[in-house]
Amino acid sequence: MSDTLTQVQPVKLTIKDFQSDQDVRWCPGCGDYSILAQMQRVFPEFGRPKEKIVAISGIGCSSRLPYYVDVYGIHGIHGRAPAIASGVKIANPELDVWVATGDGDGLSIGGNHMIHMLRRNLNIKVILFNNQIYGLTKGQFSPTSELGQVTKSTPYGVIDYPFVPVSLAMGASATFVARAMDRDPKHLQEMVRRAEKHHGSAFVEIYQNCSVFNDGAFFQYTEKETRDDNVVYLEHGKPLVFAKQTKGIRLNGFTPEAVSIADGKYSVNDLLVHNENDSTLAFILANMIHDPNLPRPMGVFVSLDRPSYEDQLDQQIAKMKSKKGVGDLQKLLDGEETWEIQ
Amino acid sequence: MSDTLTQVQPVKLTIKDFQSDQDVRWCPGCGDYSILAQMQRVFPEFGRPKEKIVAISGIGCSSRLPYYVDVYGIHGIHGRAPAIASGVKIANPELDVWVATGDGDGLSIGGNHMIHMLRRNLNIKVILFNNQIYGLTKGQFSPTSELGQVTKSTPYGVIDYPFVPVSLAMGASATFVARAMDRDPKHLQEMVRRAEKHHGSAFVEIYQNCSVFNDGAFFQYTEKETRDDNVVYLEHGKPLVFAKQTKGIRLNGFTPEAVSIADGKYSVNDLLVHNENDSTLAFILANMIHDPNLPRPMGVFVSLDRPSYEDQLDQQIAKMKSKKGVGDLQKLLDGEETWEIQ
Amino acid sequence: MERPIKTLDDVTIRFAGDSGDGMQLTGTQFTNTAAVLGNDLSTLPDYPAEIRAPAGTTYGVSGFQVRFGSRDILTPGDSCDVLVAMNPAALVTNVKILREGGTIIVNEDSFTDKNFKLANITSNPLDDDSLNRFQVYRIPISKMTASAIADMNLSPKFVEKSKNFFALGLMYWMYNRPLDVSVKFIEEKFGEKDAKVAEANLRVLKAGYNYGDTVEIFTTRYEVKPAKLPPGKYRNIMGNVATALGLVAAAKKAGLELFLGSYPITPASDILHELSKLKNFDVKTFQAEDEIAAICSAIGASYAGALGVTTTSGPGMALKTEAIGLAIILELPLVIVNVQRGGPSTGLPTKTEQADLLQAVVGRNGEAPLCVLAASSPADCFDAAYEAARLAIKYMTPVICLTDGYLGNGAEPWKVPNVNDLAEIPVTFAKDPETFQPYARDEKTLARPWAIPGTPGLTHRIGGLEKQHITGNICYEPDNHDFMIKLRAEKIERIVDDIPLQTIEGAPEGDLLVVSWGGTYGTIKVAVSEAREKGLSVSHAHVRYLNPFPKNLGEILYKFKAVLIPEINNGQLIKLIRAKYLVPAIGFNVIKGLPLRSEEVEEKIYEILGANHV
Amino acid sequence: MERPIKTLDDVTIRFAGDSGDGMQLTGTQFTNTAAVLGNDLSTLPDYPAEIRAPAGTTYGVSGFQVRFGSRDILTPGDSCDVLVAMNPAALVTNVKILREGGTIIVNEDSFTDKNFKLANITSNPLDDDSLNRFQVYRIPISKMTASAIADMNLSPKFVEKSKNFFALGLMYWMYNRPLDVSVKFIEEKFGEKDAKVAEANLRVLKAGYNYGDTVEIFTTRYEVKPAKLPPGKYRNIMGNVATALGLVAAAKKAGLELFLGSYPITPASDILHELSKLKNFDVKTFQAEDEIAAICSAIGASYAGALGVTTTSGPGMALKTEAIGLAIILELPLVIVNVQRGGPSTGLPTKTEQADLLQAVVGRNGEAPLCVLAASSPADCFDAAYEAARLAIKYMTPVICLTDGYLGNGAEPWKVPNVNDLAEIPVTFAKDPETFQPYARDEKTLARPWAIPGTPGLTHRIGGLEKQHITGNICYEPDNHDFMIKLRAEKIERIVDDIPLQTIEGAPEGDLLVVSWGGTYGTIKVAVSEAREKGLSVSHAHVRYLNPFPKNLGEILYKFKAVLIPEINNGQLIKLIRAKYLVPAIGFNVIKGLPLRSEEVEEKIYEILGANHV
Ligand SMILES: Cc1ncc(C[n+]2csc(CCOP(=O)(O)OP(=O)(O)O)c2C)c(N)n1
Ligand SMILES: Cc1ncc(C[n+]2csc(CCOP(=O)(O)OP(=O)(O)O)c2C)c(N)n1
Ligand code: SF4
Ligand code: SF4
Ligand SMILES: [Mg+2]
Ligand SMILES: [Mg+2]
Repeated sequence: MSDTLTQVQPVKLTIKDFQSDQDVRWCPGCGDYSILAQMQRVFPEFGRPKEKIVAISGIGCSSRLPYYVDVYGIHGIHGRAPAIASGVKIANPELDVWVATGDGDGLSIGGNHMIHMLRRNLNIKVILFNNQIYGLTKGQFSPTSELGQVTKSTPYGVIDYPFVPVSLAMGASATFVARAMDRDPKHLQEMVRRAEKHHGSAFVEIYQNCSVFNDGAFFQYTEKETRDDNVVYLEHGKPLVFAKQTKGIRLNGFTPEAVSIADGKYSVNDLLVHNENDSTLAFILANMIHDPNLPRPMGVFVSLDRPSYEDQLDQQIAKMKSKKGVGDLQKLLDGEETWEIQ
Repeated sequence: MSDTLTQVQPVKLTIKDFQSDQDVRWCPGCGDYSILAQMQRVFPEFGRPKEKIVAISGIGCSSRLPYYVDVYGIHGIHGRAPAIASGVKIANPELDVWVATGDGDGLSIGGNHMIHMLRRNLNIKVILFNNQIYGLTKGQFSPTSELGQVTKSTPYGVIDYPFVPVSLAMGASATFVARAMDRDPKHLQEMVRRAEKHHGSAFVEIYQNCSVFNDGAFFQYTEKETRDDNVVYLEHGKPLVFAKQTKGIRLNGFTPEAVSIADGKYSVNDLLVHNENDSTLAFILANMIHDPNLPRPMGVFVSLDRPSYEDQLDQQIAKMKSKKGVGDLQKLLDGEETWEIQ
Repeated sequence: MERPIKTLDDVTIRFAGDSGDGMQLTGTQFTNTAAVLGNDLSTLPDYPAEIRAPAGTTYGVSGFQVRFGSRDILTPGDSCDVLVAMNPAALVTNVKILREGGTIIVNEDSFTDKNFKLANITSNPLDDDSLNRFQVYRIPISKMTASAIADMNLSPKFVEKSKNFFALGLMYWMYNRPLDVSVKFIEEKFGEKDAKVAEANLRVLKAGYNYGDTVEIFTTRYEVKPAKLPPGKYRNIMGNVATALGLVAAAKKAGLELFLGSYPITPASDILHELSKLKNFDVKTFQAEDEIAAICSAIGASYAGALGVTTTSGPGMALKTEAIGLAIILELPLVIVNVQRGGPSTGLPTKTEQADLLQAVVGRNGEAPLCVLAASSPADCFDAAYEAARLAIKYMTPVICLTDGYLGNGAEPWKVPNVNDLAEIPVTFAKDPETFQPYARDEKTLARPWAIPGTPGLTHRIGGLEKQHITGNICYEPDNHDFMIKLRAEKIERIVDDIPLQTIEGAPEGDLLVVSWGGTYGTIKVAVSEAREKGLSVSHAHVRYLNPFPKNLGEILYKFKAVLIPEINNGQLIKLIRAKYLVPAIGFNVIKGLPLRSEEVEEKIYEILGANHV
Repeated sequence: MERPIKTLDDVTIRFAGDSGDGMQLTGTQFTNTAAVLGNDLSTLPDYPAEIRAPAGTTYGVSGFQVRFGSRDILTPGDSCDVLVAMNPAALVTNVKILREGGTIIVNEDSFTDKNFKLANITSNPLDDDSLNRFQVYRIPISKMTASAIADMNLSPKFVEKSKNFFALGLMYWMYNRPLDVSVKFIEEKFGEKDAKVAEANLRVLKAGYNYGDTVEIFTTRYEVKPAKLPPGKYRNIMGNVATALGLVAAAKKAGLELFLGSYPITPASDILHELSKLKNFDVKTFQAEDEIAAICSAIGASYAGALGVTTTSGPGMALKTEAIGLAIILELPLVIVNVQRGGPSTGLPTKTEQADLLQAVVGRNGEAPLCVLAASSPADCFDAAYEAARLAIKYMTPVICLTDGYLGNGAEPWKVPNVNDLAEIPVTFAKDPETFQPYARDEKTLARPWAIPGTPGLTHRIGGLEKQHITGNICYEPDNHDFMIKLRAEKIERIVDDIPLQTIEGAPEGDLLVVSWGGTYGTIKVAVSEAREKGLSVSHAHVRYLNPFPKNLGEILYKFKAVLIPEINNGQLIKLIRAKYLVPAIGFNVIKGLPLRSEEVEEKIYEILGANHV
């Protein structure tokens, strides 16, 4: 079912090709603009005709994304994008299917479809805009809002312990999990590229600033002044260093610690080396979120090989066709036993 | 809100007190009988009046459980037991709330409610009957069915990669996760006891034999002849030994290995020691399922301290009452600004 | 021993026993044999919601009723002629539907004190006067079964499990039927895995047959001649299988792949099971995590250019409500099959009902019109599903196809269509970037174009927000909204020009018109025919298209002095008809989880027409 | 400078600007001041689905219409007298509802080429003839704002954000209103956090006021005297707040804790926001993961002895369908509030509509009857919610309370009830183990007992399977099912004896009866009054109870020659009325996401009665 038959030459497109004729309607200063731009920037690199790409979303500010990318798309209903996308992908595995969703859409009402899609490993790419708030409905807390956060529906603070989206995806046996930020465009682009390359479900959480209802929620990670100290970039096979190479992460048992590698006690050799193929390590890195003294990891947490759902389905179909022959409708209707009445 | 005020003396009840007047209607040989019996056996130990206990379920063979236990109960709709239970518990935190669910009910249609309940850490106990099949609807695959399993809806074998319920619960930041088996009643009783003792959401997966549609799925773990070799019991602070103390589990990096401690190469001191308070370890143990050479862990994977949802809510209420005073309805209706018309 | 053979027009047998006794299999075997012999027939499986409730209890009783005849068989029968009861519980729960003078065959061995207790009876009904009105045969079925295979060294459990074949063999003897259909079945089903099991079951089957032949308690055998059905090729078919085949056939005729997104639920699951076997027909079945994902995946598949289908029953249908609204505003083809069951809520999951009609027609948020039609018999499920798919594709709309538990599980002979004779289902995908507009309209049908991903130059986005006429862009304009709501309604209304006029059985005017829909077709046809034979002026209109109604339905209604609408619900079609046509229709509503009985409908007809009973 | 002051009966002002321009706040401030001055009033917020679409675009325009008067104000006005337009987009999108000769006040500074382009216009409308029919005032609002706070060293962004206070001040001057309500507001809202911000906003507000006073372009000021409302204590209230208060009041009166399980959705979220503030009233709000969990948690809470409530809008209502069926068969009290919005599907999320009525009444699988009622004005949301809770508790049933986006977001003066005067809501929990049966019935209401966990001796289990009469045990008996379905229906029917008779405004018989429900009350009352004043024989019946209908509704309908049912849907109440009473009612259906206009209804009345227009 590869489309190399119909499409020998990779297509040359530019960012312009991926801009639709619809006006972008997000608030000024919204992080969604950057995410959209990075996707539009990276999509041409894939060398795929844009008609082979489908963007599916649910409901939320973030879920408006499909309108703005000039590919095929469905702006679905709240939380159901992974389910709609699954149908698209299974019906036509030749299509590149992207899901745009939010922390509410993808993890609250749509949490179940998300985890089931991940375990099935459908070759679908999820971009989850995490702004730790419900934007479109004007500021209620979401499943990633922080304890104590004051929102429209929690005037005295959130008491719901938040999900760690990366951990949840790991728990659901996801084969590709990454994290990026709206305000680090280069790295975000790279994560989009990596997601595209992965054969299977790719789950990319993006820290996204909601300038109206949760402004600055991620500024400690995203802003130039504080980013170095508070973010550690994950690179496969490389030690975890941050703070301009002055600090690093080492493991104490299963517990990650931030250590200085500038004062001589520890060197780079003592540090944890990232391994994208190790899901336990990914789980450890995901849980760094719980320790305020640790920087926030960005990058690919895990990337594993596992057959995709639609490949297996197509194999099953091919196998049954070769075993039983291509189905003959008349025979099927006749069934096993017929009789004639004259 | 503790009920010590109203209830000084613990109540003395027996197994009979927890048997309802309804005929039990499971198939002969079904593992559900044992689970029911162990719960009825352990409940009297809690010293709680049975009227303070509520059992909530969804739909499925397993979800019939509430009918058979003489406590308060709701046989709800498919997948929604955790949501119904949340309402019961929040409305009256004095009640002990138990959820009975199946691998389909609790992880397929009800997966979202399950993970959200776990992250909120409502003090609710979940008994998940995992028979790796849809029993009540006569034999379709479930989210825990194995790859390749032939069922009514997968005549050529399952291609959906299964959930590992324990991992999923870990990914959802559950505070208590355990596994037991229908055919090991003593251990199952112990897990029920442990769940009750935990203050917060407790998730107990039980391997349960469906004698009609998936007979023997767990026999390698549950049956006398093979159990010793294929099961390792987790005990806090103790090394992981199995096969009549002849083998154990050691960690190679993050990877568990089964080693002999009988042939002198390794001793008990080389083995992994269980620590219920370590969620990384729990994740590693959960993933042992993927290695067919490893025994299946049974017991408490993790038990963590975290405030329960309803405790925090009650605190918030108490705080607001002391801050604003107990609400005065007339004042509330009047609002901030009224005017009189004569 | 030769016995006199008496010829009968039709016979109704009910097999009843424990859920574990294999009554469904026994009934199906008897049915298949009757079908192959050319009888017309109709079946009614009737099983409990528990998989296999404890043996011997009344709530664990599973029944299978089959009516077969040499004349037109329209219903599985209001009452039965023969009751095969494998234990006391089966006897006590089923005897009330045995006709006066009917035959009871019991497994005498099961009439033990323990079983009386389980059946909630205090004494042996075989020994008191309670069965005086019937002909009772006490047969030691368990013992006979055991002795038939005594030398084979099989477990007592096996013996217990195969005794149904003894009963089946006996019935074959009694109704003078050949064993070969069941012999073949046993050989195929068990033969491959375990020759011994096959051998044992065959022996038991034959032992039952021979028992009738040998033992001198049955004085007569019966014969039911083939039915004079229209010429053609026939097969026996269950409603759910027919639905599955109708969907496959429609997809093939349309040149589309069939995609089923579904979630198991009784009594609809068999459609999923059937379709999941058809991988070599390019049928893709996706068992989703729930009904919402199921329908959403089907919507996605339709967008991608497949024929998206979702199948479910009551509670599952409720869950699909929101997504159906999405499909309506997206204007994508989608077939939604609802195999109705007893409600409300979980209700009576294994029983039949017709109480989801209003939900289908108007049960959504916002103005969300779609096309609704219903099947009228098990075999008709094929045509209904096929037609639903045809309309869905032609009008770019979701279509709800209603069947029910009785239709889905019931069976009857089906005249197999020739594939070439099936209605064409033309599909034109949009191709031209110059003229393409996502919400442009076909002048006649008002359908919008179907432009599938992969088509060069047609990238476009659709969604659940109100859309601008023609462009499909998001549009909050007040006038556009009013226009679009009315346009979507008009599109569904226009289907009226694509569907047959309402037909009527009986005179086109008169004292009473009985209007029915769905699975009650057979019952009501019988009731009306009987009443007409008795000289009453009564006709019958069975409405297949429930939204929109056929163009001439009003005219028909106005020609009768009274209108009666019997339904297995508390009055649903009647609401739609009264609202639309303002006729003072009368309802007849018996909601017992079972098909209506022709007799009770007949009585209602007499009551309305002031005629004398019988 | 003193200007002549002209007294007016009522005035409608529409504030319009970018979503970021604070028009909702401005409108609300003006409203609050009018309320405190004792005007009767009605408001219509009208905002886009985008939070803050790019500045200057037409789809980013947010509007707030307020009508205030010295006489009865029943609607926010079909057209407005004054349009305050903060930019060209606001002008072009709103000018069509300005009356001939009306006043336009524009922020002249925003009339730039860039903004013309964003508003899709090619030339400056202030410079061509297009506004000839209006009185246009071009005011450099941005500049004036900037200069008012020039010395304060605030960012240009701040200046932009506070210019709405200039417009507000100007309107206060024009309508001769005091500033103190808004002064207090500004001090409280900003004062605590940032005294400078408060100071700046106050300066701008006053600058606007003084501008009117000083600059010689306005020749007249207007005055609107207090309305002659019935004596009592009044406050201004929004519909969603009134709903929240109605629920709290009912719970308190019943002696129950209030439990709200909800999931945010426009335009219902404000009810959740309001209730989540009321922790010190023992109100527990649970923001669930979705609407299904929301209603299920409320069902659980009711079982545990709280008053379970769930609030939502269209798509969320659809998702609750299955669980509503459960609540019906469990027979637990439950209030379901649906703040209807434009559909189908996501539809027009911020606009109003009445298209969920049929869904409420019959949109479920199986026979699942419940009680449905609707609020008729923002303040009436209190009574409707209160009454819904009363009936839910008394009849042990879910009750659907329908409001809509217009009611929920709109505001009006509310005569605050005295808590002691509110209807009693007695609650008796079952206590007696000797007599307790889960599905025993109150003779009069047919309600089953409410037995809550914790009660000694009453352990029992309920569920979604059909249950046996009295015991509540699972029961698959055919006759029991029929009986229970009819019993549940009968219970809801009996509510008829508990609700007021249908009232009628106008003569009790005549040529035309206009029937309305829900949020169209005011509009239709105005239309009917106008027509009656013109001598036509027309009356008005506004139906609050939609299931069951009041006992005398049929009688009332039959007394009129014609019946007109205007609805903001494609004909829903009309279906129920035609089906039940067989009257040839005529529909009038304008579905624009906006309240109906009295004028168009009036015209329809003239059309039906063959009367001359005006
Ligand atoms: C069934 C349903 N429930 C609720 C809503 C209302 N709703 C729309 S978007 C949204 C949450 C959006 O949050 P998120 O996914 O985080 O997106 P964001 O706006 O923050 O990007 C909600 C609750 C809806 N549209 N449909
Ligand atoms: C909304 C809805 N969808 C589907 C069903 C049908 N159904 C009932 S139980 C069940 C699955 C049961 O599987 P599981 O939870 O594993 O329970 P088991 O019977 O195996 O104990 C399904 C699909 C239903 N009752 N309601
Ligand atoms: S509300 Fe927040 S997330 Fe939504 S568009 Fe505005 S800034 Fe972005
Ligand atoms: S079907 Fe399976 S799970 Fe259900 S009762 Fe029977 S044996 Fe148990
Ligand atoms: Mg968000
Ligand atoms: Mg199961």
